[in-house]
Amino acid sequence: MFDAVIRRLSRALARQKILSSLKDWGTSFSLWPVHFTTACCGSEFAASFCPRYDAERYGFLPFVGTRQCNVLFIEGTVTKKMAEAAKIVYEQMPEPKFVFAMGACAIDGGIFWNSYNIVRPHEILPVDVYIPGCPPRPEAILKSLTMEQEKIRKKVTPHPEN
Amino acid sequence: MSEEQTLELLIGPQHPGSGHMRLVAEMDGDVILNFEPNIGYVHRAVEKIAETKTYVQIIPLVERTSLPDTANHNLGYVLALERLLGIDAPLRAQYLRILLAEINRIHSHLYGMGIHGNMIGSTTMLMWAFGDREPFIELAQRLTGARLSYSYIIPGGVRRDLPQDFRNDALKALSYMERRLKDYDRIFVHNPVTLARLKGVGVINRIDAARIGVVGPNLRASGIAYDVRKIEPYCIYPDLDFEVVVRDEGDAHARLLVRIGEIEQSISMIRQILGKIPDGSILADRYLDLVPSRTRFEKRSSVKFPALFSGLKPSKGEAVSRVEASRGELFHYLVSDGSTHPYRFRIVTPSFKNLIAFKHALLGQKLADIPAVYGSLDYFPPEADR
Amino acid sequence: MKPKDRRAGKLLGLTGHMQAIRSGIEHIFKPRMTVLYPEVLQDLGPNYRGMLKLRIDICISCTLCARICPSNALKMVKVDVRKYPGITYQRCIFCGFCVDICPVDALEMSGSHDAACYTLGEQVLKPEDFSKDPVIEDKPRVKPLFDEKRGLRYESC
Amino acid sequence: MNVVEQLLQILLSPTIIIPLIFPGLLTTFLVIIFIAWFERKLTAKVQLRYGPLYVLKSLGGLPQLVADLLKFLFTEIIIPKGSDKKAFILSPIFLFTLSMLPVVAIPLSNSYAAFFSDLSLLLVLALLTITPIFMLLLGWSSNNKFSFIGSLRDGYLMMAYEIPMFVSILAMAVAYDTLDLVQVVGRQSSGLWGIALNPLAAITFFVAMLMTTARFPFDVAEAESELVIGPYTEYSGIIFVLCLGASYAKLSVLSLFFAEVFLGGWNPLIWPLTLNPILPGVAVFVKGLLVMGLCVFMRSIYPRFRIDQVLKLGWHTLFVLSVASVALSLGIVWVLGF
Repeated sequence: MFDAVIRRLSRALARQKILSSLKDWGTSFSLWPVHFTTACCGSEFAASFCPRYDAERYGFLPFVGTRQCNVLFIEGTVTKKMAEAAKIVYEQMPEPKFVFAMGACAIDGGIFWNSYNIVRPHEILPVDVYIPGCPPRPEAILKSLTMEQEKIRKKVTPHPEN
Repeated sequence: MSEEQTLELLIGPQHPGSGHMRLVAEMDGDVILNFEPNIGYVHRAVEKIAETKTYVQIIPLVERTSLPDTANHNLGYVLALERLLGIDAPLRAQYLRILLAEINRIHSHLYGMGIHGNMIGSTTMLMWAFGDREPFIELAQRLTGARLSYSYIIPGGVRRDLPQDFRNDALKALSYMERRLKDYDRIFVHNPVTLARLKGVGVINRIDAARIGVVGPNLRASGIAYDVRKIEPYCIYPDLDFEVVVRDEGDAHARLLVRIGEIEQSISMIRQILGKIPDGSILADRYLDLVPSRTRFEKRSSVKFPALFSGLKPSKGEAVSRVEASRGELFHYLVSDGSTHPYRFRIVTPSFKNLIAFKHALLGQKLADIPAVYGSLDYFPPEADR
Repeated sequence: MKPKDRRAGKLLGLTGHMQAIRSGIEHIFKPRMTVLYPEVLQDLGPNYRGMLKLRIDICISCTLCARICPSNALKMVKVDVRKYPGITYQRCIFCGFCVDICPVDALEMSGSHDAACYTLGEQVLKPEDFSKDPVIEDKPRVKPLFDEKRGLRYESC
Repeated sequence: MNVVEQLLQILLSPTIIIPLIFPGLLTTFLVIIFIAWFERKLTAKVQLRYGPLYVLKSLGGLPQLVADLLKFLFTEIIIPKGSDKKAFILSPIFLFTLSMLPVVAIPLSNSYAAFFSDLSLLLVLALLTITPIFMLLLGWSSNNKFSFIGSLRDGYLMMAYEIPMFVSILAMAVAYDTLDLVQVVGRQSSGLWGIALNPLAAITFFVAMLMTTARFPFDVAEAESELVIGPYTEYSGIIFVLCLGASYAKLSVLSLFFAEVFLGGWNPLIWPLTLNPILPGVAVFVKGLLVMGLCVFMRSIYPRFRIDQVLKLGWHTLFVLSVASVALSLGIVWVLGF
C-alpha cells in the first residue's frame, strides 16, 4: 500500500517538466563511460581524454565501476568472447544508460568484416550513436558526445530503428 | 593449499586495471599464489583473414593488430612481401620508412609510459605522456595523412614524400620531447612513491628472461642486449649510430627506464635521418614505370599505385622478416602459392612473447603489484591475440 | 612458495618529494595544450586522409578502387547504364588506397573526419550521394604549429 | 503572529542553524561540491588541460558537480542480489552522517558553536574514529570481492593513521595545556600558531589526515587500478554519492580542525571579523579551504602507495614523528613555562 503510493508519487514527480528537464540536463553533462576496452580503438579513446582534446570538458569522466557509469563505449571490434562480457557490463549499468559504437569494426566489422570471431554490436546492444572511422579521430568522439547530449536534452526518440 | 584459504580474483575484462583481457589471480591474503592471464578477448583472426585478402589489402590489416605501433608492423609485413616479390625500395624510401618507424616508437613508448603511470595511480603521467604523444602523432599525420593507421609503407617504397617544413617541425618536436623527459623525471620517474612502487617489483632476472623468451625493452631491462636493429639490421639501421639501452635490474622500474632511454635513442636517430636523407625516388622503378606518366609522383607529393597492386602475384615460395617493433621482436612469415592471396600468413607478435612474463614476474608479489607489473610490461592485448 | 625479497625503497626521499611538488606547481602556470574542438576546427593539412568524395563526371568505372578496398567498403553500384563506386562508412577504414590507385583521380580525400550519426542507414552512400561534398561545418579554423616550448600550439587561420 | 515569531526564533537559534546551515549540512554540502570541482580543475590544470568546462562556460564549469549529483539522483539504485540489504543501504547513510557530525563540535568563534565542551579536541577525533566501522560494513554487505578487500584495506589503514593522529594532537594538547578548541584558538592569538609552535605535529597530522580521507598517495582502499573503487564498487545512484561525499566531508571537517589547531583558527581577530560572531567562522573556512586545496593537489603529484608501504610509513615514520612531536611539546612547555 505504502510502496504503491510512493511509487505513484515518484512517477508523478518525475513526469513534471522541471524535474525531467533537470534530469536531462544533469545526465547530458555527466556521461561517464565505463572502463571497458573491447579492442584497439581504445588507444584513440584514451587520446580523446588527453590534454589535446580533453573530453572532460563535457563532464565526460572515464570512471571505473559499472555501477556508477552510464555510458558503454564499444571501442572497436567485439569478438564473440568479448560480446558476452559486453552484455554483462551493459546489464550491470544502472538506467538511464547509453551505448556508443566507435569505429568501423563496431558498426559493421570494418576490415574484419569476414572474420569468424566478431559480433556486430548493434545486434546485441541498443546503440545510440555510431562513429565511423578506423580509428575515428578524437574529434569524432567529441562530436558524438555533443550529439548524444543534444539527443538526451531534446528527447529525440532513442532508437528509431527498433 | 585448500580452497577456503585462497581467494580467486577475476580482474577484467571490465576493470580499470585489466585492459582487454581477464587476469585470474589466486590470492593468499595479499600475496599472489597463482596468476593466469586469460587472453583471446581480442582474437580477430588476422592471420586467417589475411588468406582471403590480396597482398596489398593485408597492409591495413596487419596494422590493426597493434594500433599504437602501426609503422613497425607495416614495415615488417612489407619487408617479408618484398623478399617474396624480389624487389628493393629506393634509399630515400628506406630512410622515410625508418623515420616513421622511429617516430612511431617514440609515441608508442609514451603510450606505454602513460598507461604505466595510470596503473599505479599517477594520472598526471598518463595525461602528460598522452599529451606529448600528440606532436609526434601530428608529425606522422603530416607525413602519412592519418593519426595512427598509417598504411604508409607499400611494396617497393612509401606512399608519400616528406612534406615541406617537415624537417623544422620534427626538430622542434624532438627538442620539446627532450625537455619534457626532464619533467617526467621529476614528477614520475624519480618520484619517491614511484620508486617505492616499482623498485624490486616484478623482477625477471637475466637467465629467466632468456629462458622464457621475453623480447623487446622487457628483455633489455633484464640485462640482455638483444635488439634486431643491431643483430640483423634491416633498411638503413646499419648507417645509423645508436646504442642498445640495457639495464641489469630486471624490475618494473628498469623497464620504465629502458623505454625512456629508447625514446632518447630514437630522438637522436631521427636527427641523423633528417640530416642525411638522400634525394631520389620513393617508389621502386619497376612499379613507377607502370603508373601513367601524368600521375607520377614527381608532379605531386604522393605516389600513385600501379593498377597491378590490386592483384599482386608473387612467385611461389616463402619469406620471413624480423623487425624490432616498439614492444619487441616482430616476426612475419608469408607463404605464397603464386596466386593473388597468400597461402599462409603468420605473425609472431612481441606482446604474445611477453605474455608469459606476467605469470613469471607476478608470482609471490602483492595484489597491488599486478597493475604495476602489467603497466611495466607494456602489453597490448590486440597485438597478442591478433 | 616464498614471496620474493624486496626493498620498499626510501620513503623519505625529501628531495624527490620537493622536486615532484615543485614540478606540479610549475605546471599550474603553464599554458594548456587543449584545442577547443567544437568551437574551432583543426586544420588537418593538405593530404589528410579524411572522408571521401567521388567526382562522378571523370570516373571511368574501372573498378580498381573496389578491387583494392581492404574492407569491401567500396562497391560498384549501377547508375543508369554504368557502374560507379558507392561507399559505406560502416566499413571504410580510411586507408586511402582507393584514392591512390584511381588512374584518373576521380576520388579525393577531404580534410573532414569528424563524423558521427544516430542511425546505420546514414552511412551508406550511393554514387549520387558519394559525389556530394562531405559536410564540413563552418567554424573558425586553427592550424597546429610546432613549438619547442609547448609542443603544439594553435594559430587561427 | 506570535507563533510565527516563535517559530522563527527557534529556526534561527544557533542549535538549528549550526547543524543545518553554517557550518553544518548546507555549508558542508557547498564546500564538498566546490572542493570536488576544484580538485578536478586543479588536476586538469597541472595536466595542461581544461577539466569540466562546457556545463557553464562562463564560470569554468563550476556547476559540473551539480550535474553529476543530479544524474546520480535520477539513476537507478541497484541493490545486488547477494547483498545484505539493510546494511547495504544504511551504512553509507551512517558513514556520511558520522563523517559530518564532528562539525558540530568545532567552534567557529568564541561564542558560536553548537555546543561548547571542555573536550572538543578529543570529541572531533573520537567521532571520526567510528567511520571505519561503517566502511567495513559497507564492504562486507556488498558481497563483492573487491569491496571486501577495499574495506579490509581501509581497516588496516586505520591502524596506520589513528595512533599518529591522536598522538600528534596529544602533543598539541600538551603544548596548549587544554582540550577545548576555543581555548586552543585563544592560545594562538599571540600570533604563534600551532604550525610554528610544533611543526612536527603539524606534518604528522597532515599526513595522517591524507590517509584518513583517502587522498593520494594513500588512497589504497579505493585503488582503482586493482580494486575498481574499493568498498563502493557495488554502489550506484544517490547512495554512491553519499559514499563518495563521506570522504570529502571527512576532509572538510579535518581541514577545519587543522585550521583551528595549527593555523590559528579565527586569528588574527581583526576589524571586520569582530562585527558578528559568525564572521570569524568565515576566516576558519577560508583557512580550511586552503588546507583542502593542498590535500587535493596531492592527486596531481603522486602515484599511490601499496598497502604494506602505507602501514610501514604509519608505524615506522609517522608514529616516531608523532612521539617526537610530544617530546618537542614537552620541551616547549618546559622552556617557555606555559
